Amino acid sequence: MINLRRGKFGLLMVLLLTVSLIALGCGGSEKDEAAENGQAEADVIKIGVYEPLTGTNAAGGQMTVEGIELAKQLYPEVLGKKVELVIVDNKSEKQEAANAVERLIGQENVNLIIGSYGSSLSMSGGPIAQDNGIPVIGCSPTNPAVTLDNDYYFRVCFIDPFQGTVMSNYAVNTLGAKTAAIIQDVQQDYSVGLASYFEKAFVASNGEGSIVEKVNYNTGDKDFSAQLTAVKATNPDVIFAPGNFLECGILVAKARELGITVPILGGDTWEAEEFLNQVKDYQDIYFSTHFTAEEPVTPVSTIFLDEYAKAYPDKPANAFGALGFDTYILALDAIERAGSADPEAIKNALAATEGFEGATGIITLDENGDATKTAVIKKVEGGQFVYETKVDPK
Amino acid sequence: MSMDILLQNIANSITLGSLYALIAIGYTMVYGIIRLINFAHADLLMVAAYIAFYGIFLFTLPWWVAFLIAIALTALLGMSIEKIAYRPLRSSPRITVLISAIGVSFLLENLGIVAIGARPKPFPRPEQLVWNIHLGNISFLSLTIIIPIITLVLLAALIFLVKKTKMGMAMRAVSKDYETAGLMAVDVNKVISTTFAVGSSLAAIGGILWSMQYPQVDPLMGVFPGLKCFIAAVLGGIGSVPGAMLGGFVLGFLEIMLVAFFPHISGYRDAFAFIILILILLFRPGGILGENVIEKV
Amino acid sequence: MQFGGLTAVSELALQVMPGEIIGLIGPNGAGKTTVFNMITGVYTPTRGKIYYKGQDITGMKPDRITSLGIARTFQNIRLFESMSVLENVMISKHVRLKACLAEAVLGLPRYTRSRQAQKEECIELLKKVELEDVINEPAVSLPYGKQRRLEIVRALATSPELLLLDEPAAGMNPNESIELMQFINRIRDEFDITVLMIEHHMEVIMGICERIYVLDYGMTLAQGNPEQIQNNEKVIEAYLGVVDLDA
Amino acid sequence: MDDRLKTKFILNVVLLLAVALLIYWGQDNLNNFQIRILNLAGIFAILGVSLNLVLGFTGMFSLGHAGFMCIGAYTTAILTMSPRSKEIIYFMEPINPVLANIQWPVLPAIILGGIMAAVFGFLIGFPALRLRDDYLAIATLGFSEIIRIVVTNTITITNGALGLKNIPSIKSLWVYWLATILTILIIKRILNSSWGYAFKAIRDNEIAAEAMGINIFKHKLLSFTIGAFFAGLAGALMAHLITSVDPTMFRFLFTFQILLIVVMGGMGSISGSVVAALIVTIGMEVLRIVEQPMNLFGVLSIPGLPGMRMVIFSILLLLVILFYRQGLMGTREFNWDWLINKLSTFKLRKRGEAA
Repeated sequence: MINLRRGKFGLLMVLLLTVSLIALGCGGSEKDEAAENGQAEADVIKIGVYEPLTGTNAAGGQMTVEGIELAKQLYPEVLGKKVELVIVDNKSEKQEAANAVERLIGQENVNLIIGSYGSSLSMSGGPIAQDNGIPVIGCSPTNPAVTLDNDYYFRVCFIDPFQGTVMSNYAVNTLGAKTAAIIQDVQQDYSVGLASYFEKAFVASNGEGSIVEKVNYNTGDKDFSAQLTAVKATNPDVIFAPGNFLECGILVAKARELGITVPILGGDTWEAEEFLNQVKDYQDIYFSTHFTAEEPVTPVSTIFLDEYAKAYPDKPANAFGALGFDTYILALDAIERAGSADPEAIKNALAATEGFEGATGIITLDENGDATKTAVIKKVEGGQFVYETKVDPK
Repeated sequence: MSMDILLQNIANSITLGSLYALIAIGYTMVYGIIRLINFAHADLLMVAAYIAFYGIFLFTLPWWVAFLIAIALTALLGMSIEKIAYRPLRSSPRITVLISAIGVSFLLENLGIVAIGARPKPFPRPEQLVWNIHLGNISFLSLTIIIPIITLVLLAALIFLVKKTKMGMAMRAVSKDYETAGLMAVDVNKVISTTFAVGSSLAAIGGILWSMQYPQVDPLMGVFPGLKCFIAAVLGGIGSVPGAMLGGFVLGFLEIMLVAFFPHISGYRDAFAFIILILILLFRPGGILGENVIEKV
Repeated sequence: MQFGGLTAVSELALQVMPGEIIGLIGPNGAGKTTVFNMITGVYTPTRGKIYYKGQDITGMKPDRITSLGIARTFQNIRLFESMSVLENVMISKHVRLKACLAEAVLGLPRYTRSRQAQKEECIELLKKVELEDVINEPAVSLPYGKQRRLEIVRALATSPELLLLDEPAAGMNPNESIELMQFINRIRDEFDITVLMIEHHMEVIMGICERIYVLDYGMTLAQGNPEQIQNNEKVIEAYLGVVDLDA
Repeated sequence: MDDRLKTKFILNVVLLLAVALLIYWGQDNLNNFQIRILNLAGIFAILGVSLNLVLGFTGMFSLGHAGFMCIGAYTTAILTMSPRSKEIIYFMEPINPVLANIQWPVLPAIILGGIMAAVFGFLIGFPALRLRDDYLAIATLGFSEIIRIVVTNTITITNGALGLKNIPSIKSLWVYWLATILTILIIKRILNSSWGYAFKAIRDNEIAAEAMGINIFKHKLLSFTIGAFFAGLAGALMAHLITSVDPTMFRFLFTFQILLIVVMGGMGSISGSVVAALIVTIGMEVLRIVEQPMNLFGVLSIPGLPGMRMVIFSILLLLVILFYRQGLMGTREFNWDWLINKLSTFKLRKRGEAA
């Protein structure tokens, strides 16, 4: 009697398994049909996008995707073929990011991949693309390790060392800082990376002991009063606090509430509406970014700005949207230069990119596949992001 | 450490501690009555904050109306959660109910992401409630004074409710042994519902105050405050309302002072909170104010 | 023994001789089960000592006390619900297994042999108590009386010298009670053990116990053989009257 | 009886052969994506089965699996990365010189990953297992977070938040599924041994188990340590599947996903956990459809809803726990008795007809 029930459950189990296996295979069989239907295949060039649309990095991923989709609307074709975007969510999780890239390659047969916000997510997708010989262009992963040792990974943004150094030079040369304090998010590679290069450059300029305090917090923290009080006690000339806009918005506002009036510096993630909302009543807040709406660096910047204003009338244009936009048009440019949708040819074309005009500036890819380009420094003033200055790569 | 800095840190501790205390009280009430770590409690903070946020921005309600609606709706949600997800499991093993609570929490967070998106939103600070105060070199928000006052008033009200009213007596009866209480003509379901309503309202008030202090709302905003406040509740003695209050203040104070005195290990702050939890569980599972109970064979 | 401010058992000098069957009686809440829990190490007495064969066992862990030769049953039956009758009994043999986990996983002969021997021992034991026909049934599917008996067998499987029975006849009708009495007598002789039992059914207690202790409010009210107890005025006053009403 | 045992043995061998054939077929005929998903499913099966040993069979509510995975993953990553990679990756603070030049083969590194996790499981279990139920849950969750925070902060060993990459990649279905099958077999053997029954006795009734002479603490610690070992093993395999690790992978929310698998499959059923692992992992990919923009009949278009998959899974978890508490399999296991019984009644009937 019991055995019979066991059997039923076994049966149910096998049934469920079969259904899910068939479902998994489904994508494959569709693809086979597409392959048989050769003409349909040839008419389309597929570009895969893997970005975090949920989870901790969702905001950055969503901004990036907005930019990519905008560019796609504007330039829907290349080499006389239609471009098809396949956007998959990587949930801000590494194993999901790896699955996503494998899916894009194995299941969707994309020719090229764009992504991802969050360096660690890019790092788990990278090796898969490399093994399959599919090129990837990153929009905003700034960790140097993303492209290291990977010929197939490129990016349109600058990297942490550059950004950290730029902010240190700005603090020393323009703001005249002699001492600095660092507040970093120990859980974000981005934050510790920038902090580390800032520290190196700052110590090189002002000598040992010029970093008067270095305190840590964790992603998701909301209370920074203790850290800021510790920093306040050391009375630095500037504070460098690279980190996610989520935490930093609250952190910077809290610093001002605590009566800390010295300039506070950060990195490119600060360029987000959410950050501005928190700090719009304050000033002397500076950060490096990829892009400015006020000083269009190239004609493409103007195009991007106009189109963005049309598509999202109630939102100011942001750097991540611009980077997404650039990634897409660079991809199309490379395909055109390659003259084919063959991944290997696209990769070679990408590696040879020089002086490409994007919305965020003139992009040249170096031997690692990293962009050397101008950084922009912005500040918060009168409740807005205001262009401050440009810094050229050296 | 100079006097100013020390005083500043004390002000910081009071702010953080009173928020922890407020949320911990809700945890402790629910735990006291049905012995359940209500994981969803943390997400009720988030729900309340969002309701208040939309009330003000979408429906342009006056802030106090929006807050009251948020508290009422959150209380309703808390009661419904109990009815749907916990009541049917009342006679099941505790593990089962706990998993159900985790499921509810999971669902609320993910629903939040789908329905309102993962991007954080700025929470409004009514000018009548929030302004800067500078005393010499010490600065803090008016909330640093307002939150502890609200916490104390609510604590007094709760103690009155538990000790002096009929409902409070029923609550105490149910928390001791709900089967027997049921035999004594106590309407157990009503008592538990009421407890959830009260606990959830506290979560809502906590969520709104939390969002004013750290003016940003996102679907996962409840997770960490939730864990910390649970630790606070255990620290004070779970099931004990004054204990939760005490635990909240102690935890807030310890956290702030850890960073203040040892800024270089500030990255270990969350680990520190968990270490406190584990030490308490091992050496004084009843918490500071709780009793240590022997299991009946 | 104190719980918070409550004193459950305060004065008790209980002595058990090898081979005896001893009854422990008293009204509800008199602290009888607490006595058992203290002997078997579930609770540590706040004051006082427990000696077993001259050894101080106060405060030892229950599993250690079991290994010294004291086994027990429970007032509310505590069988392992997910297991069959045989598996329930075999749990008691687990500690005597002469092999380690790695040997079990690899299926080495020392383990399989030792386990097989234990299995046969347990089957033998179950045969002796006439439970062999339900050996593979889920333990919880047995009728109440058999569950009680199974609990006793499970305790016997730990090879005890002293067996503590907590209300073995609870919920039984007179016929079953008589059967149980014979059963207890039989296992005492067959396994050469000492029995200490808590019981409310007076006919059981008076029928088989050689000596009886009466406990009230945590104190020894009286002790002696069944006859002495039946004629003890204090006991009649405090206790037996109540039982009459019950019966 | 003996006949039946023999039949069962043969059937088991046949099943294993069939699985081997399936793997062999899959390795050649599935695309990389499908293989990756199946490999991930294998890892989740190990996680599910090992959590089930602790939760479903020993009755300890542990939420520390993510922490043990973290230890396993980092152990194998640090041991197998090439010295050159390490030099490049540890660019913020150089790696501890003791570790800089180590490069182990993959297999012993993975096993050591499991052993390290087991050692930590043992050390954590020592204090934590004095607690039970929800207190144990919250304490193990705490320990798992502490592990993650320590890993984040010990930069010269783990490279902190930057994580590690260029971990040797393993792609073969064989490796992951061999590990999965071995795990299942070992845990099944444990559960069918005297120790397994002791674990179940503790789950069923701790006080009675203790009264039968079982040392509760020792056995709980044993079960917990074994669970930690396999969690570490799964973490190590995961590191080689993804080829990069960082501390944010191992947040406690990850443990909830494993919990979902155990509950869905049935607390107390190994086969249930395996099937649930397959269903959840594969379902996670299949359900991507619900997050893509949809076009219904060319008229109604629904924008993509990122996060919908997780909503579906949380609802599933709630439905199972509320209405179908035993999960897919309850405490039952897939077994041959049913099949053999069916076959023998069939045979009998035939014989009857013939006569």
